[in-house]
Amino acid sequence: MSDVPETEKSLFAAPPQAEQERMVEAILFASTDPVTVAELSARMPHGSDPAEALVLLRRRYEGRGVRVVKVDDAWAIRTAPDLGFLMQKETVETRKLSRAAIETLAIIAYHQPATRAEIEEIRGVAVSRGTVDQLLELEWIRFGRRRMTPGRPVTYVVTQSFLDHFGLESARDLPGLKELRAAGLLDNRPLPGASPVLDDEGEEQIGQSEMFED
Amino acid sequence: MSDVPETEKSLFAAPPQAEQERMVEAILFASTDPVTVAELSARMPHGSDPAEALVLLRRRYEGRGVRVVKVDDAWAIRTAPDLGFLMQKETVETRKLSRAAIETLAIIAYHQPATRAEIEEIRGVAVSRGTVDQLLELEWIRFGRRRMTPGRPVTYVVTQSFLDHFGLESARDLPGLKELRAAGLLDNRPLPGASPVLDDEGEEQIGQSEMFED
Amino acid sequence: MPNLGRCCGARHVSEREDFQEDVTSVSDRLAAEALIVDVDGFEGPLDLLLMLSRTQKVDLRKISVLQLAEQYLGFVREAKALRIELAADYLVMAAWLAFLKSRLLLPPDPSDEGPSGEELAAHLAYQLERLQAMREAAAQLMARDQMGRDFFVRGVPEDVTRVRSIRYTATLLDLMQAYARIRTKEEFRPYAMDREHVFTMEQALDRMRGLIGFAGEWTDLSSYLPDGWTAEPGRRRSATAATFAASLELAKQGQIELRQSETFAPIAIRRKTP
Repeated sequence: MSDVPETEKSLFAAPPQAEQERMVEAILFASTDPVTVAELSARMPHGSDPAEALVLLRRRYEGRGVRVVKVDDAWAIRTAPDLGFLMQKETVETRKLSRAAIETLAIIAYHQPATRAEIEEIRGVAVSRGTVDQLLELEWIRFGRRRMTPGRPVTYVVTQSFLDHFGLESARDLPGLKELRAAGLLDNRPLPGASPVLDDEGEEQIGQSEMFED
Repeated sequence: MSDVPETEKSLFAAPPQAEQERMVEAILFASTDPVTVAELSARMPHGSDPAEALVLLRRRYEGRGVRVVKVDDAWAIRTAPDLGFLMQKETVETRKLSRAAIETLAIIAYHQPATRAEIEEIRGVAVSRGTVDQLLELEWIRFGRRRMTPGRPVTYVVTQSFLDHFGLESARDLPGLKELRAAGLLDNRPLPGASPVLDDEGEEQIGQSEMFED
Repeated sequence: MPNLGRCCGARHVSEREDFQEDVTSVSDRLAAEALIVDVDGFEGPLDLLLMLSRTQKVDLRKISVLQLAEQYLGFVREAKALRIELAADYLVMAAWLAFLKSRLLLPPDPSDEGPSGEELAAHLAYQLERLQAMREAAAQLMARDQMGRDFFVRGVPEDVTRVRSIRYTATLLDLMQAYARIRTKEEFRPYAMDREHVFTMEQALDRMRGLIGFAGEWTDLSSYLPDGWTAEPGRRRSATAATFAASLELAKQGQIELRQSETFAPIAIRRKTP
């Protein structure tokens, strides 16, 4: 087909204007780069007038979701600038809280109001700023009252969001040590060399903070 | 806290229909792969109805240089097939498929889900690993569910890419499907006095044409 | 192989011309010859049968399976005569067709329970028709407008930037486990501390039993505190308590006497002289 002599081709009339517009539309759509008028001419049937077709096409896309735009001396179809926000997809990734964060949260929940020093004492390791920030950002903890002790340290308490997330009515509903043990979460084996008395003491000691007392 | 945005959101009206159409247009233009209605919904503002917008958009592009096409449960914009001659530059030279590969593909498409044994029974020869691999690599077929028959053989089904490549809205639109079914040529007719193997295939008959039934 | 087969095959056929009784006409013979030459080009016996069935130039549904069986058997015979190695499945098919042919030709045996020759023939015709139908379907499929050849996708797809937000979750069980972990750790801790900072009564007793023999005069109890337990208050308290308890024990056993001048005054002990 392509070797049909030039003279013979010219015997055919140029395609109608609407058809030329379709052609330009298809070419601009499928091209990986902006296309010049000369290139359009070369690709379209003999006698076509892509410049004219471009004017019509450009007008046709006015106000649409995509536009016919000029890039240097070439033409392309591009998303309307006001719809750029559609070109992002939000993906939510669910991740488990880190061990440090969940432990810190647990200590605050069980001992609230708790200062950072107290958390560190219980965990036996320093609590990083990031861990606390993360919990604050999750809105699972918030600042409580300052302690009336030297340095007036801030305290942390759990929030309503925390209770909502964990399906608790109040922090008092957190299972106590006895229940944790009954659930098999606390190791019940006496330590080698440790007397059962120690175990009991441990439990009493754990009877801990005011929130569990009533 | 989480229920506030919901009420807040509903205070904003969904974008007007014309605006929604623009949005769908922009998203479809920007994507190479077909986009599902669900994905459109997720990317568009709250309360949008892309299904409605798609109907309008499809009509708008009728007879133009590009078309809005449905592929499976997703939508895409493709150039009009009659303008393919303009696209020599974009034409991708696809690897020639062997006769075995083409026939295997057709058998899977018309009989899906199809097991290797079924393909072999229809073609009368063993299906080579390479043939199936080639189709899998092209992403024209994928693994379907295993058959609940002895040996739990894997089945093959055609993919959305397959439909997209051949311009099919669904596997129901395969050429000549109705006639083949009416002629009983898609039945899995067991050999009279069937051997145990064929017996199994008789059972497998259940899987056949069920996809076309609704 | 095909080229070689063509030249040799042709010669062999002409040499054997006189003995060809099955091949009735010249055209049939030529056809059989061509088939043998192309044996490598066939995709198995079913493909070959389909090819043979076309020579009957009828609707596949009206095909004469008997005639087809004969054509096929003729083909196999020819191949054997030409010493062309046929794959096993071609021979299996030949055996089956020979069986089918006998079924079709002989009057049905009423004692035979198996399928009739007609049923088997109908199934073979069905298989051929189905294969033919699939080939036509494949051809129709490939004749469709294809992506990248007839229609095209967007040349410059826009990347959808993914805005990834991370949602952290934890369950009540996670929380309980975390707390249990910490508490379990704490239960161990006093035990470890005992070793380091607690001076037990047993230790104090052992120590005082050894020292008591030297205590003839009233001596302040605090002087019995072990070295290294007096500086740090915690350790001092523990050692003092243990030593005091041990001294009470020794007094009870009648080994020492205790003396304290007034409340909170230092306590002194001395060996009890019997």
